[in-house]
Amino acid sequence: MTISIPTAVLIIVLGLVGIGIYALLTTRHLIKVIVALQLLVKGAMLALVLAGHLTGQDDLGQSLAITVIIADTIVAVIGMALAVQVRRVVGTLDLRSLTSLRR
Amino acid sequence: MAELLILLTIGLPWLGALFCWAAGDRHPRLQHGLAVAFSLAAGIAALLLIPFGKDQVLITLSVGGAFGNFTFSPDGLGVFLAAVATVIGSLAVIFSVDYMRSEDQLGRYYAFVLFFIGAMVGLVLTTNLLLMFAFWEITALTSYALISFHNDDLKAVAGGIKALIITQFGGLGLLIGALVLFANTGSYDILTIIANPGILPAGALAWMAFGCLAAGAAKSAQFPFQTWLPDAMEAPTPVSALIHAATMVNAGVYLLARFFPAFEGVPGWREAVMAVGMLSALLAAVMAIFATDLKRVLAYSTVSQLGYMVYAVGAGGIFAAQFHLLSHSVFKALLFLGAGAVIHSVGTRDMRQMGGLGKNMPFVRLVFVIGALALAGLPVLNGFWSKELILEAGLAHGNPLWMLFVMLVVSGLTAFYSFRMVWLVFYGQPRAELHAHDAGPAMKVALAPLAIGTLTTWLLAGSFSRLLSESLPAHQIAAHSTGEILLEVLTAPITLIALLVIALGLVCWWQRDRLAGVKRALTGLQITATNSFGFEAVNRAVVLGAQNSAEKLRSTQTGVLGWNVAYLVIALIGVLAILLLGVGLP
Amino acid sequence: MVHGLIAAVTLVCAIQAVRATRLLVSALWLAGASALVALEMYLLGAPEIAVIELSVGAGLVTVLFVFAINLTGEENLDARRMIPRPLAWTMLFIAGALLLIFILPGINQPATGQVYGAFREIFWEDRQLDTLLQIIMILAGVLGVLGLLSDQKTGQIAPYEEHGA
Amino acid sequence: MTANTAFLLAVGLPVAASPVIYLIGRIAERKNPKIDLARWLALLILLADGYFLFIAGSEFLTTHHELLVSIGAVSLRLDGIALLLAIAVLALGTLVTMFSGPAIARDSGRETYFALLTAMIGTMIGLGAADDLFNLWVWFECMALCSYVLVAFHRNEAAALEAGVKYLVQSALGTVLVLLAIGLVFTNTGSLDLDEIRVAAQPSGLMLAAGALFIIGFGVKSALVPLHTWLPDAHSQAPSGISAMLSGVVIEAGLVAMLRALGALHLVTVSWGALLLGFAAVNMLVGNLMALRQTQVKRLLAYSSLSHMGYILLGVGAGAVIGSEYSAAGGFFHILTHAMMKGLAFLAAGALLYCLHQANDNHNPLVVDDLNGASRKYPLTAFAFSVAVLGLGGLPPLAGFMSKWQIFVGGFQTGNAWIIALVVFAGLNSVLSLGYYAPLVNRLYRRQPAEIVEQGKPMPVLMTVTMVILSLGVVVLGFWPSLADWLTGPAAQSLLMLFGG
Repeated sequence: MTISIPTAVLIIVLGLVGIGIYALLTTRHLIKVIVALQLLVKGAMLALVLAGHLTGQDDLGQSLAITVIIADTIVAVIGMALAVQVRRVVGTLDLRSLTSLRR
Repeated sequence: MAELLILLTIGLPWLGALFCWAAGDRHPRLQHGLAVAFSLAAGIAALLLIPFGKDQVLITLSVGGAFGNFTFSPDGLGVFLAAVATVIGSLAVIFSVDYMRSEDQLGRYYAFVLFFIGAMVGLVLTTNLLLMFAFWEITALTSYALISFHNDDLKAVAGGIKALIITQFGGLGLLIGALVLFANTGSYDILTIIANPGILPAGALAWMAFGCLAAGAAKSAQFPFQTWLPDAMEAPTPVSALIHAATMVNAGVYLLARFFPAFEGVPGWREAVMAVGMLSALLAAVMAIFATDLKRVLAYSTVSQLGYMVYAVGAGGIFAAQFHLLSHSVFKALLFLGAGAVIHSVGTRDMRQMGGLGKNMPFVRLVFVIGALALAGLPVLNGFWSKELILEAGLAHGNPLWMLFVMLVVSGLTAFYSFRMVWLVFYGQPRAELHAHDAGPAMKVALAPLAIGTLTTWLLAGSFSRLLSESLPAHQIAAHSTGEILLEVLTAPITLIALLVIALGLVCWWQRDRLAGVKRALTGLQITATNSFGFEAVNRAVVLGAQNSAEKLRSTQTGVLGWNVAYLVIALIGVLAILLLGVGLP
Repeated sequence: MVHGLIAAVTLVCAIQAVRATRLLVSALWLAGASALVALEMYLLGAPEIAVIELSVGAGLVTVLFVFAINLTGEENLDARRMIPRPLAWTMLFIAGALLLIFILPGINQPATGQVYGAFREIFWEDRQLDTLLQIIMILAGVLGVLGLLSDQKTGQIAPYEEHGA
Repeated sequence: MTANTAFLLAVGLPVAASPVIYLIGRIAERKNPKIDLARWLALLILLADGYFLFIAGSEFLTTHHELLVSIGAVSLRLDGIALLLAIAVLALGTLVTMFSGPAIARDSGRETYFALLTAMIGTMIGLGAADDLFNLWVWFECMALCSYVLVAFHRNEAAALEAGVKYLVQSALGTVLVLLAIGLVFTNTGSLDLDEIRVAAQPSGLMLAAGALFIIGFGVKSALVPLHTWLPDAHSQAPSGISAMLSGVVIEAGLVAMLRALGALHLVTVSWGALLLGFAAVNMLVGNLMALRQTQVKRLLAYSSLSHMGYILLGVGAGAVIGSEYSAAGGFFHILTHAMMKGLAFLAAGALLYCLHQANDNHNPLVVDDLNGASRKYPLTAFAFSVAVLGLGGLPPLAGFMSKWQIFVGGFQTGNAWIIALVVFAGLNSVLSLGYYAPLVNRLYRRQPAEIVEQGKPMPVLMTVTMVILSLGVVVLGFWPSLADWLTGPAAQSLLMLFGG
């Protein structure tokens, strides 16, 4: 059985997104949360490139993806800065201790 | 000229409200003065407006779009109620000069009282249903603010919220009515629908009719919404007199009377209105018999008397209802202000601690007795004439006679509790060490006109009927002279029956010691009545239910990031599932 | 076949990145996944973005992670999850299945759009607005880092002044 | 200056100016921290931006032609919705800038705050005007990035950091879903231009999935229940000016983005509006119940934003489903009035928070007990707060009454039984909401001030001025609701064009 190229890429996309959300659901470590976000965005980025490829507009897909890379790197940077500050102020990166805001 | 007077009657109190607020609480004398001046000026403007009472739109502000035209029209119903609101309003303000003398935050007090007066005038003069609803809500807001005026008192706060929520809940009926009207006709004009109810489809008209009934019942503290009024008695007494006896609570009756020509053809509507009025009159009268708090007795009696008016509207006696409204406004304001003088003097509202106060407060006793006799419906006071007219309206063709019978019984109960109240407060032996003093000068200035009014307003019957008859063509009110009306009342057999029942009520109070057996037999009724026939329990259950479900729901905000993300996934699943099931794959 | 293999390895990397107990290891697995995504992009005919992904996604971000982990330190958390694993799996499975039901029939019939020009033109001219807005993103990132991590402590807040307006 | 140039400047000026604000602010901070140059610079920029917007907007309103400016292949379009959002954002943004001066005067990093605030305002104006699906996402993401940093501005407080983390993660996840949806749309239509997509998007499973992803992705930002969980945290922990922005315009900007994306897919199914109506019902109820027993003031206001988003969705959704112009206009009117009322409520709460807590170097949240008797010391603030919450509760003669009314009228006019039932439900919710708004007012006017009120610091003048301006707006619109028609009417028409035309 051969897998068509779009199907294979689609598997990567959905796989990355699924794994990313799974990690968000279960992980307790803030840095791991940021890792999960990175996985998610890579999936989304690949989806855009795939879309460009399928519609014959590879270069448009690429230029969108660049913007996405920048955006998600910034998200990661801000996330890490938050994490570092959380470590300083709260003393731990355990998400279980970041549950003071409830009800 | 009339345009200017309309604007003045609404605008002067609102301007006064602004000034009183702006004057600042460091200048109480200035605030008293401003309030009295502006309310009196509004009262004069309203009285001057009466001769212009015609059925015609005088002011049109074209707002457009979803808001229609803001229109005002001084017809008989409107100018009469505007006059009641401003005149009794200014008397209540004058009374407040003494009553609120030592109080704090007068700016807030007077601002809301004046804001209320203006809104009440607007409510009765506008012919745009949106605007009517807006004024309706403003009166609810001011009523709420004044009930809770003593904000540090938890009971006052609770009473305010209760009144606000219940009247707003009923107010939804008026909202629905207004929206139905606009959705079907593209305008909020009240006069059109009254002149020609056929422009609405029958179903829509029924929604509007019963919506207005719900709104009117809530505003006038009628069954099944009556519970808020007794708790509203936490308000300063002049406010109780003005808002919760003489004016705002009449808005419900006004609404039903105003729309009567449009709704009378709706199947079941008139019967429902009569039933609401009858039940309110009966239940409240029974509660008044057992109540021990002076203001609560008056509150129950207000519910009961409003029940008479609502019943009269349902029975088709618009003139009788409005005439009783006039009488009731005057004598109930008198009773409340009299009670206010007593409470101000002795510092308690519990009648069980009073007794024998008449010796020290002869003036208050005199006016209070006049008011109580009018409430009981004894000739020749104003309450007698208007109540008899209502009973007579109940006889009209097609009205169920058993309801009339109940109303007759209620008039006996009314006599009973009126005498009980007067006796407990002013006569007999003092039951506690209370230092009573008679009313202050400003209080007397406010009480005297009301007492005179109670003795004389029935003389206005003829001109009142002419005013209504001329300006409300759709209501088909026949104009009669005062003499004709009085003669009609005096010669009607029902008057005699009613007087007999009232006398029976009196005798029962007189011979209460001999009726101890009956009283024992009625202990069960007493317990039920003091528990407000279970309505309070329903209220509490609703409040508790809302609070418990709120508390339960709050636990969904876990503060755990994982769950937050899980909700997002669940929402995605939900939306996809809805699309799959609802739309299907193309 | 190559694509299938890349897909498999990418997902393994991703899973490892999530499962790894040590953060550094996790970051490295992430870099691996990133590199493979870049490879896949290259194969899809997107060489420029592949390079950028390799340098930024696999390179820069990993460096940042290492920095951040150094600053915060490794922390051994017990294995308890935020929410139960079976529940997470069930939700993801349902969501994924639903999405696939919607997507699969259509994914293989793409539209063909108009091709406007070369990458350089598209990026620098057609989509210059997106490119310009990256400046704002970077500004937010820089200010975020500077703002969050500047050394000032709570005690150094300026004293209260009357009418601080 | 042509209208198109003015429009471009209106979009670009705040964005372009924000690095300058930061740099100059930074330098001024070193030289003389007393002047707080960044704030005044930001205010100047925003006022200038208002001038440009005025030129562009009046051109659009007089000619009834949408302004279209192309930059490369991407264009920006000034239609009714864009103008309404821009005016709401700019007006509230300017007032918040004024307010924030004293509110954060003692914190470090003021230049960061004002630079990012200006940038966020600019990106929201751009977001409203975006005419390209991907460009819409870029504006959206820029706005989000600015707001993450602003929410966590109090970086030494654990709660603020926690709120920032949650906001960032949930928002970023939403962003990813939007990107996936863009990928699907792009695959299916071969285009990113919203107008081309409108024509090309035909019913298919793929596009349904894309729409669902748009709803969830943008829905995180616009606080649809149950995607709202970040909102009470972020809105309560952010600096009060930012809370006002978030609640007053940012969640609405998320909604506008969602409407643009869904509007492009309007041929796919008519159900988008119906889904929004469903969320409207849930939002109203959940928001009110969550607020009912809340004791922290800012958190209470945050939950009430959920229910107000419900009213807005009711108007907008009915506009999208049935094409009811009154509904749509009501929805947009409520966006305006809610921006004013909720902005005012957050600013008033923030002013009290500042005077009672922060000025005394204490970082506790403002709880309802702190409001007791606040009118004694802060009469104007108490009055403004009362106006705001009573307006939110829908009491006349305040703006909230009229905007709700317009939504309700539109709903009834559709004649659709479901929508009418929803309007009645909304009315019930409005009554329920008084159960938590009214007690707040009561507390403010108690005679016996809470101890904390007696120790409160005086209210800065600029704060009072902003609150007075907003209160006046709320009252005036309540008396004369058609004053906003020139703005809500075109916005409603634009919405109907999006979903029907």
